[in-house]
Amino acid sequence: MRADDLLVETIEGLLSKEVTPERIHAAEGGMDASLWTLLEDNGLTSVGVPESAGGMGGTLHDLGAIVRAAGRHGAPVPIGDTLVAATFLTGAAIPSGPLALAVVRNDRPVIRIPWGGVAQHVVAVSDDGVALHPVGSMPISAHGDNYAGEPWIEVPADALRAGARPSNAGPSHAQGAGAFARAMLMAGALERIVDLSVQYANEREQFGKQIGKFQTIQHYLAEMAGEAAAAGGALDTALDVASSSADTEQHILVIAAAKAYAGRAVSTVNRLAHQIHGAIGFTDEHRLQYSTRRLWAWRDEFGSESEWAAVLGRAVASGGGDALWPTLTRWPAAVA
Amino acid sequence: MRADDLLVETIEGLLSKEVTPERIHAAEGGMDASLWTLLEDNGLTSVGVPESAGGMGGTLHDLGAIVRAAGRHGAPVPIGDTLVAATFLTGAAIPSGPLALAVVRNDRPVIRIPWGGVAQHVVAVSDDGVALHPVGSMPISAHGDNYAGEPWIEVPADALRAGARPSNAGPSHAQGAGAFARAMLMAGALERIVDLSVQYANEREQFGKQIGKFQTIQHYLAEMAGEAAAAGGALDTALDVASSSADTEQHILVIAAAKAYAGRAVSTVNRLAHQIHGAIGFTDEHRLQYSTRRLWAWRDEFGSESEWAAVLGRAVASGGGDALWPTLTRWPAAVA
Amino acid sequence: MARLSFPPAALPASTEQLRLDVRDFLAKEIADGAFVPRCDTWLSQHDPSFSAKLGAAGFLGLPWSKEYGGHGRTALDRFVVVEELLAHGAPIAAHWVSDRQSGPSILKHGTEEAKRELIPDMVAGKIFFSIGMSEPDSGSDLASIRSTATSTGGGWLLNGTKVWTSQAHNNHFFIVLVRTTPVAEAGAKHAGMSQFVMDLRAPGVDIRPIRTLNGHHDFNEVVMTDVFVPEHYLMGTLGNGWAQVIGELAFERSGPERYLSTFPLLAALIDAVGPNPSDEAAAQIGMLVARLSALRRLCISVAVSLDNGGLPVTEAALVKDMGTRLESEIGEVARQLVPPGANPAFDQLVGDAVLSAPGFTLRGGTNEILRGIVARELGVR
Amino acid sequence: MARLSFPPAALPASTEQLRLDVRDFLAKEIADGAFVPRCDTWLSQHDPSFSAKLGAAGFLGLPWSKEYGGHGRTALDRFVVVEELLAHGAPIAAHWVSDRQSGPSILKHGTEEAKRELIPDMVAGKIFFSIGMSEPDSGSDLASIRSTATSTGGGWLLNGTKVWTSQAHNNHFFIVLVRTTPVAEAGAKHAGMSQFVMDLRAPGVDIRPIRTLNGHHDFNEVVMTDVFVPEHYLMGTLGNGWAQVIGELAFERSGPERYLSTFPLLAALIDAVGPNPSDEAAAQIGMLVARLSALRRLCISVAVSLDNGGLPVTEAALVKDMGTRLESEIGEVARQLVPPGANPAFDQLVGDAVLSAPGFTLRGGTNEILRGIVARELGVR
Repeated sequence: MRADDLLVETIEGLLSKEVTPERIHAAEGGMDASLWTLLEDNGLTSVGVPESAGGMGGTLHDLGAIVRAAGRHGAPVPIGDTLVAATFLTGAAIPSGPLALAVVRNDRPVIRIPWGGVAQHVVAVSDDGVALHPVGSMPISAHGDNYAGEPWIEVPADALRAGARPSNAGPSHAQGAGAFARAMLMAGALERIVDLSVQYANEREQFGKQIGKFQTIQHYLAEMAGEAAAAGGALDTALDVASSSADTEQHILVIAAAKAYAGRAVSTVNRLAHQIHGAIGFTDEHRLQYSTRRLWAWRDEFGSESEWAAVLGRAVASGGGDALWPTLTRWPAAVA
Repeated sequence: MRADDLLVETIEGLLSKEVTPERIHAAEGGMDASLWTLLEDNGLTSVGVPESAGGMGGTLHDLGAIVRAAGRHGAPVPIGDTLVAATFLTGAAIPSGPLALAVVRNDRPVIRIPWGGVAQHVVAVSDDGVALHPVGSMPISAHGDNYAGEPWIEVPADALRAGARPSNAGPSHAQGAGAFARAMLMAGALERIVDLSVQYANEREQFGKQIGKFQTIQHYLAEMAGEAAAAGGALDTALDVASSSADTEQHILVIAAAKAYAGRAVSTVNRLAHQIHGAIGFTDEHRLQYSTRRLWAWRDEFGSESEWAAVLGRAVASGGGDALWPTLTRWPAAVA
Repeated sequence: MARLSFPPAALPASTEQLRLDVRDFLAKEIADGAFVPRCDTWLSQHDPSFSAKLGAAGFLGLPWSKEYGGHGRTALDRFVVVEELLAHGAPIAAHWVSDRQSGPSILKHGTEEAKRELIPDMVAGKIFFSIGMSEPDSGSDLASIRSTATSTGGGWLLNGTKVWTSQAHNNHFFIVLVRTTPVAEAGAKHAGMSQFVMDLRAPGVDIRPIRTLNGHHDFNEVVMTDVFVPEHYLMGTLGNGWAQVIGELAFERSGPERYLSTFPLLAALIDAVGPNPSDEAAAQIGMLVARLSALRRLCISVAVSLDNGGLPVTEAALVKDMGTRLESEIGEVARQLVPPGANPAFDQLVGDAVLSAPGFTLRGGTNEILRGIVARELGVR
Repeated sequence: MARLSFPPAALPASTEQLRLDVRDFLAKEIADGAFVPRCDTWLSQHDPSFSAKLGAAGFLGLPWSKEYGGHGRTALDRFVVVEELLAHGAPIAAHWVSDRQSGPSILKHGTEEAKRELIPDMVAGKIFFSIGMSEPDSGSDLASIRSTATSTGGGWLLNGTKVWTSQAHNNHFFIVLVRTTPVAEAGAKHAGMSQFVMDLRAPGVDIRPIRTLNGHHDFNEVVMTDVFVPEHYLMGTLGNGWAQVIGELAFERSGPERYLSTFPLLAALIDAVGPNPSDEAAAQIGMLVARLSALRRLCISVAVSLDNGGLPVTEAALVKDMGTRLESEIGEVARQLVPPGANPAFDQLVGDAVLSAPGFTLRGGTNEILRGIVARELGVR
């Protein structure tokens, strides 16, 4: 399965034009409101929400393509979180404006909400169900930015639980949805970093030749391309399984694999990209760091690669060795 | 502190002459008896044993230098195990011939004894104390070779415990002593592999030039040299601390660090050495594999790198973060 | 910007039943004690009777034309069968080369006579092939081969030495790449080479073992001294051997054998750590599974692309580089999570993986060569 | 065969009391709230008052001659002090360059007048230096610099641009490498360069921030436009600048700041995982400790060798390559063993480590350059 080609063209064209380094820089600590409005006007902030609920319709693959593109360009808007948060508002009207997703874990008195600093509403998923809160009504106990300047807030868990409507979805589902959005964003950003690094390797000269002529740089690029491709593949598998498999227990496992792989890829790709770019890539004026900082931030949000790998590892351990291969061969699902 | 220069010259000269690939090959599944006799005749099989007990005397650094040289050359004799096993026979006469060391753990009914297949006696260390058994008197339940063709035996734990003389030393000390011997052997073998790889990189041509001219090969060699040097440094620290510090609890920690580092180094050094050597290094006729197979075997014996790293990690965890630096700065001991 | 292309792809639903059939077949074979799962079986576990059973069950020569005795199914059907065989650690070295590349080569380039003679018994799992490519000192520089074929009455006389021919001592034929025009005359290093089918039992063939550090005799040196090869064993066009060989590389490099060689160890590791691993042990296992799944995805994408007539040489190189490293690392993780000495069967699998690992990242193009291919495709040079 | 040499070496017993003195001093400062331990403090934590306290306590300029106000102790005494400062995450960026290399350079190459003027206040922790080496586009190719000094009445006029001068906006001077003879005249790329002490507050100096992705303003671009430098600020021999600079590299590359930049995070990690980690978590921490200990050993060996008059350039390069990778990996292990959000102080240290890590393996010679140096010494070229 794949996303709608026209949709992909639309989002790519729009972000290529709008998301300049200057605008990313200006949005740090907040978001790019005019970009958000443009996306909203184009209906891109409600893809995946059924038309019957006031959304644009579209498949999970469409949603994935939009968020991946946002990650590729470093779009400084909470498009990923908004789209996955909306999926928890079944049967309720979806408010306009950016949404943030709160995973109301039972073991934390205070919950950190990525993008909460600019969202209009928070979709809070707890064991009590799903609650929709205007951010303005929330008691905010702390706020700050992640490594990429995306503003989070912290809110007491009790306030987030209040007013929940019973739901089949619990915090682990919200953690999975947030991780899914991050895996989409990360797949895009990883691709971008490979492109930037190839370009730089062809432009930059040292010791009288392009650095791309050094074998070590070539091997770094190959390794980066491999990690980016594999992270993309893991994401594609998650999209396929989550949209086609009736076995919902598999959904969390393929998301786990996608987020774990993306996180793993960050270690290699960011490290080698900065090594290739040298000092210039370490400055805050270079394009590279808008992507690498996002990846460092995103790999921690909604569960690190080790946390998600452990989810996957515990599941396969409890199934036993003989069950691993049949599990793997169920993803990606065989399709006609 | 360092080993006696004359001793180092002696062992190096002797092993350089004797330990040919042909003799290593011929000894697989057993040992090189004439090499053993030569070492014994030169008094090298009882270095570290006090002259009062019929040994050659000498320091722990002397012992370390002999075993490291044995590792460097891949000497197919149980010199390392013999020398460290003898240290458990305090007050008893040390029998002639090779010794093997049995770590009689309480959680295993049967104990695997490295080099047991050619040793004359087994020094068995259990919670009951230290027992010295002629191998011929042992009920052998299984036997085989490690990856390097060094023959082990398995003996029921009860038979090994029998006849033990009470001792301050227990199985954890024996595990440490065996690991120490392995760390010495491994430091030597790692150095040898770096040398072999540099030599090969200068000799072998591909695509019309020496492969040592490829940047990737150069970087591999640098990485290998670093790992070998660090493993050697970790061993030197263990030798210093174990011979000078009155705080015996530190002994096991520096041995842990040395064995853990050596094991870690094997992964990198063996992998890159074989990658440099290509297909020829994978054949059983090439010198390289006498060293790499030994390292694969030794890193598992008397505790893998993860087991020893965990020993060290648990110790520093129980001490707390503030205690780490004072601990580290006690090794290597400051000396005049 | 050039970018590698791994279009979303999935195996067709029509492969599902076949997969279950193979799985049932293997479950019965394991239950009957026909084999114990091992690592790296496609190179090392040579069992003609098992291959014949697979042939009889219809699992060999799947995509080959029915005209010559094949099953007329697809390359993706074969992909599924191979995945199952590898994942279960079945002994498949006997028919491996025959089924993967020799059969397709003969069907593509062979003479009608050769097809009729050889293909039916290859489908039956009764005739086995090796590869005659590498030569002493050729290393990664395959174009530097020196073996020759010279025309003679009704055929060719072959001379020279091939190395690293796996299972030549157990197999019947190999397809050999030789010079048919000297470099000086051919004008270019890659010109003037041709491929032939050669009978490994023919007079003038001397097969000498190359033993490897894992204690195996999998490989051989094959010395050819005036070996007669009949005319109808010429493959394809005279002088076009290099192009024919290169065209096969994507097939050779992209298969599931490039990441599944140590799968049986991973399955055993899961049982060895038990159902309640620590978070950190679970994370290590989970990450191996995530990597395996991701690479499998890429590998399927390459297979589908090949099946659609694409030639994803670079993508295949990338999957092979990453997959073979994963195969090695499974051994490293396993031996650290489960110390040796407690379970001989597990230790055997670890030993397989550790001692065979150097081969994983050398055979079929070293990983350094592969990364160079990927980098060039990315647009640096 | 050339082999790297790390002779067994230990710090002299005479350093022991000094170590304890520094440790006591730091414990009191931490207890007084003078600083909170951070990562990478030698680059980023600029605190003139703390440096002055260290000066007053006698911990700066330790090996420098008493004739100029130094303490007449040894380089190994300084080594011990620096280890303690780094391990405790103390704010030492102000005096860092001054104490590590500018003071020794001035004592070795500076004029008598410069020594009398500058050294006493450097020992007191009141005058701070930066480094004037890199230029735009020079990258790893340091010899390609283009800044110039031309002779004028009683001194020199400096023109050009230096980049990556850490803390130039906070410090008083830098030692700058410039061309005093054009390449064409000098005859060789490395000839015709000279070193000067330059006042960063002199007319014609324009200091512009270079902000880095970790949000810091540690670095600057220093634009020199006809900056007058008095004759007595010439360092060493005119035209000998390159040799002087290269001679310092072993000192610059071998210090404990090449593996201790993230030590405070490792200590915090141990507390964060608590006294009873899982076997696998303990193994990860234990391996970091084993690596740290091994590298410290090698680093001490280099320091002792330097102190004995050796010039272990290659060994220093190797330690820096390995040490800076360890610094980065401490951050990676820490963030995976302890997920963020539970402990802001810990998260701060992780953030320090993760976002500063790219600099670790670039500054002072990239790790790729260092590995090339090591390989050449091993005998391949």
